[in-house]
Amino acid sequence: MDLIVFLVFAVIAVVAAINVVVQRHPISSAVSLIGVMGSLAVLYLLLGAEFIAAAQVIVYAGAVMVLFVFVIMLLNAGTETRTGRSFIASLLGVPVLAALLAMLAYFTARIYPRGTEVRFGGFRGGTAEAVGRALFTTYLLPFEITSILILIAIVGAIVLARKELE
Amino acid sequence: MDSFIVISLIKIFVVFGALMTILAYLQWVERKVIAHIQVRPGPYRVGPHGLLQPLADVIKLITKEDLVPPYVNKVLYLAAPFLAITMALLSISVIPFGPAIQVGGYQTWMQLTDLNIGVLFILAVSSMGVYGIALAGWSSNNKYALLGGLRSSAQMISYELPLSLAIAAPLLVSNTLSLRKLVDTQDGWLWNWNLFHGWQYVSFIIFLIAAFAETNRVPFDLPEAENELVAGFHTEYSSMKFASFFMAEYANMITVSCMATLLFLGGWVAPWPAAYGSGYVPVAIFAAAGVIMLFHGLHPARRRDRLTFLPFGLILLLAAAVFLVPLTQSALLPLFWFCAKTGAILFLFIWIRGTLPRFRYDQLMQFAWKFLFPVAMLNLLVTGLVVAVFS
Amino acid sequence: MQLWLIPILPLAGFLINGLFGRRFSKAVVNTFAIGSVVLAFLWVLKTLSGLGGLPGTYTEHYFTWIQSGALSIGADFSVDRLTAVMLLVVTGIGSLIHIYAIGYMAHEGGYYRFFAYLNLFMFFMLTLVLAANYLVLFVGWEGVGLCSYLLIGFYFDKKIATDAGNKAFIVNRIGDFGFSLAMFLIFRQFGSLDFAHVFAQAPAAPVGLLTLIGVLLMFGACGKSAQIPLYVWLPDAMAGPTPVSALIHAATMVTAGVYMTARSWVIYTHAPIAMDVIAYIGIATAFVAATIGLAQNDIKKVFAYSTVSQLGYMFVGVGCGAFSAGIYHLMTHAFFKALLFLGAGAVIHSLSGEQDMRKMGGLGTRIPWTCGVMFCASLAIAGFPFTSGFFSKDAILLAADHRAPWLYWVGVFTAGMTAFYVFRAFFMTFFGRYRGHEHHPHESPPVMLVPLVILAVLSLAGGYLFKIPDFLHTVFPPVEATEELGPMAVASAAGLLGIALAYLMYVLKPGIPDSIASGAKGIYTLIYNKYFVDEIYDAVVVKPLVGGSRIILWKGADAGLIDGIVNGIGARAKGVGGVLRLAQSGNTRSYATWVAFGSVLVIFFMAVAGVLR
Amino acid sequence: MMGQVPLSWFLMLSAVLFSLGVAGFIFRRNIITMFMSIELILNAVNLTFITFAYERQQVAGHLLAFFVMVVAAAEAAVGLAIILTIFKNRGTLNIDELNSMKN
Repeated sequence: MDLIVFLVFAVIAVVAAINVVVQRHPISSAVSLIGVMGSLAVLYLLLGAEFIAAAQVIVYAGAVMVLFVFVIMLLNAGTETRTGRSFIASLLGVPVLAALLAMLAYFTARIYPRGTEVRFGGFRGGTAEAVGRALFTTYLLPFEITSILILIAIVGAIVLARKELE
Repeated sequence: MDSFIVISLIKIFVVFGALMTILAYLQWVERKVIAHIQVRPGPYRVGPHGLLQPLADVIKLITKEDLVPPYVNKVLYLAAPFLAITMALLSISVIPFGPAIQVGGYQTWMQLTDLNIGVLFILAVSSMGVYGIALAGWSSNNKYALLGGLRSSAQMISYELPLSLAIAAPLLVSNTLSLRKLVDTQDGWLWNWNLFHGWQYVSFIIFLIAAFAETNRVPFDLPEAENELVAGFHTEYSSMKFASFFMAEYANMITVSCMATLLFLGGWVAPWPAAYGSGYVPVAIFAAAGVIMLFHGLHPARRRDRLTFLPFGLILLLAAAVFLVPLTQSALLPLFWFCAKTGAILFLFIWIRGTLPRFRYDQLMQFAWKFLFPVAMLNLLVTGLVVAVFS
Repeated sequence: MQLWLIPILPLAGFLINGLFGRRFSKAVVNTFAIGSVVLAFLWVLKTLSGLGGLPGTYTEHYFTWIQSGALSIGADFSVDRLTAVMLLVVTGIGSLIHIYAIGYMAHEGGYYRFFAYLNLFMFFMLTLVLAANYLVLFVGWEGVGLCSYLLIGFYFDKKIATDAGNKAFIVNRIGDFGFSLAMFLIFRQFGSLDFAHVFAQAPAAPVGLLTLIGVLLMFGACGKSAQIPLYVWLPDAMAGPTPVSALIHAATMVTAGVYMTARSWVIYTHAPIAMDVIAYIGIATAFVAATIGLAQNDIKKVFAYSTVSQLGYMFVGVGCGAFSAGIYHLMTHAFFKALLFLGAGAVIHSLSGEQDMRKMGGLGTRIPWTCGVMFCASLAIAGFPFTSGFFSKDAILLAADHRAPWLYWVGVFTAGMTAFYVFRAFFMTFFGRYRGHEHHPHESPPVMLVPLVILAVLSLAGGYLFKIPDFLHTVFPPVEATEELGPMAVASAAGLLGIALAYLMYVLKPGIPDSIASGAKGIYTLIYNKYFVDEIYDAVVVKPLVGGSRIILWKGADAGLIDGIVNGIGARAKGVGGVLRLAQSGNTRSYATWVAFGSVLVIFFMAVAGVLR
Repeated sequence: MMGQVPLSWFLMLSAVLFSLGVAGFIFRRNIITMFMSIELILNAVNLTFITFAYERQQVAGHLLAFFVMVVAAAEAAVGLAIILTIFKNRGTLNIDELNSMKN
């Protein structure tokens, strides 16, 4: 059961992610990315991270990606044009990527042999209560600092995007 | 394990069927109520008092030509209504309608599934609902649709904040994210409801206002402002795809009404304990309604209504009798109270649609960001403080 | 006891006047400037009375200022009897001069600036005096140097004033160089700069090193206290306002060298050669300056050379082991020299800025109060019996006699010359016929006269009232010299002789000086031109230095070497940059590719290094 | 039924998503798409955090993922504002044409 869930959503995630990269139109990419995020949320649930799964959907899919879609619509961004300016990217891109993926896969497989297995309900520490408790005790300082970060981001975004007053 | 799946499947079918019927008839109710507010009869031709009107509408929509305009982004154009209705229906799945019941030896909850984070789930799903509208507006390749879609998504994002904050306040009072436990904490008397017990009047009002905006209802139905945007994001949609958006809107209405009931009005809990006779309220109501029906049906001046009023009077009397049967009481009483409360809020939705004019767009945004959001924030702060001090 | 309050009060005055004084009225500036100094004086009195008899040293530690390896410098203040004397002199006379300056500076521009600088000077001077280690002392030392520079150049629109300021500053740097070297040696030898620590260990240190330290310290003191060979800045420093000359260049700052030498007495007593050097330099300075003073016509120049000469006396006292006598003379000199300068200032003030004595004369009847106080001061400096100068100068001469008779005789001769040139100035100013152009010489306002009168009383009776050698017996080793009537009488007689000679030459027979000047033309020209020391310095030191700098440092080192290196580096960087520029394509995707490539390399090397197991 | 999933599969999935994100960043020319690729990379990293949280049975990984989300949200707000400004000033979203740093 867990395996089926994993396989289904992992496949969805990978296919959607490939779609993000190969689609020529940004809005298709955005919709595919939402798909990736949604399937990742399900995988988070599988790993016992129910709060993070909800946050993933609310914050990422529900807020961040809406912003993306919004901007795409606002700018009426069309399909991208081919402008082969980067010699380096076309030359080194594919080998570097292949090497990166191969190395990541190789070391993952070597460091994490098939010993540990994930099953639904194997970790019950990811409830909203547990996360909230850790957030407001051990990690209070970083949490408060993020509020400052967000404040700065708000101010920055407003300053950047406002109409010129002059 | 197997029985769990079976029961779940049964529940899904029951809930889905009931929901579809309710959706259809909610529209009938709306037309009727608005008609009466405007002193006219409303649908009256199809069936007695227009009771078969929803069926006729459905048949019309299904049989209508499913037109896909040229120059649209096909994939997204087709996906958008599907996304909208899916997200709308998905949130129903975690809403509990009543307590645990015994069905032939199996105990089960009157709820499709219970999540520890039920409230968060609903928030998450409703935040995904934006895409249906935004993508519909964009993919239509029509400027009215695009503007409607943009307006709608901006409006939904804006009002999601006060909505979430208004939801958080009663959650603080009840100290849980599970919708079922939420109801349990409000058991007993009327004044145990979060609305009264936790002094959540401000939250309740904010929640209702934000809910109106979230569901794009009057007075916040800017995306569909006919005189500016034709029909907003679904200008280019017809047939079942149009019906999907329509159903999604009503499903969202039902969802937020259920949420209001669960969060503020005690869910399926009766206003006072059964020991003091709350169990006889539905009996009395149904019996009274039945008697009135029979009275009017037998009235010589209303011969046309004799065919419908007499049977319906009898059905209502029967319903009153069913509420007296102890076996069914345990299941039906909570359901009755839940539906009554939800229905009251749905009536409020319709009532306001028939009463209030539409906002201007800049007013709408200013109201959200400059008034509603700070008030909701302050309300949450005060609630948190009170809870922290008194617990 | 809150010692820190003593310097902080003038600092507060400085900050307030310096930052906001421009907008203040003169009354407000006065309130802060004089108020802070008078408060400091009162606080000194309260502190000293609170400390009782002060048998030992009272130290306050505020915070650790510098902590670096073995070096630990605390911001410490300490008070012993020596400090007490200095504190009273500095704040007391400082207060009087501040009050005097209200009247003197009333018509000058930059009023607030003047008082701000003066307060800043008080702050640094008190820091110098209160310091419990050499470095804090050095802070005060440099600080008073800075204030001296600022105040000498107070009339910054006059080139002569700014030049004099620069000269004072640069000459002092030479002395400070010696002081710094001395401090390095002290730290190297003793591992600390605290007075208590250093003096406790000094007796065990090698004599050669102590001598070196002593000579280097003395070199610093020579700069600050205007001794040969670094005395040249002090006469030029008279370009500053007269209260500055009185406060900084007569009463307090220039005595800092004497104070510092006396403070380091432990080092000197274990380095007899260094002490001899001090004594010889002191006597030479006293003599040379006195001879120059004989022929000066500028009233302030006369007193400037007199100051140099008297400082030489103090050095003689210190160099002869009579530290308390040196401090004694320091104090009495502060009284009468401040009075002389302030009186001269009053004269100059009454003549609207005239400083040339040849254009004065006959002022005794017109400004009788000024004349009276000047007479008191002149008597004191001439060592007239039972005035303050008599006691202190005799104490020094007795010590010198005990050390070496020739020192004593030169000292006596110098004392006679001192009496002569001071009374020469007195008679030229107040007697005879008025030779100036100012029609209405006017008496100074009371705000100037009151401090003068107080100082006059101190000049006459100060030596008797404050028996410094008795007071300081707990600080310094006892002086072996006993009070002998003979040498005392001789010294007094020399003074009286000088006075009489001056009376003869400048009152009774005014023709004599000119005939002497024409008779001994060579000598007269020599001393009139201050032995051509400035010219010699210019030829021997300044010109070669400037020339050498121009040729070697500027053309050779700067233009050739340094510019070459800098330009070379620039050219190399440009070359390297030209290669690296190829990587900076401005194309984000290329950058991203490089980053990915780099991370692949990182993973690869991590694997090679075995980090990934 | 073989119902359990090896932990490494999650990590493999993460690696694949990460590489796809990098690929998107390198090969796409639209700034918005590149930006979305960054989001994809962040998501891939978040998956590893959650996976490790499961392996260690500690909630710290979830918090890290949470902070990543917060940062991503802030980054999206500012980044998209920058993109808006770029578009306003330069009239293009093609990264290859935005090379005024060169020369």
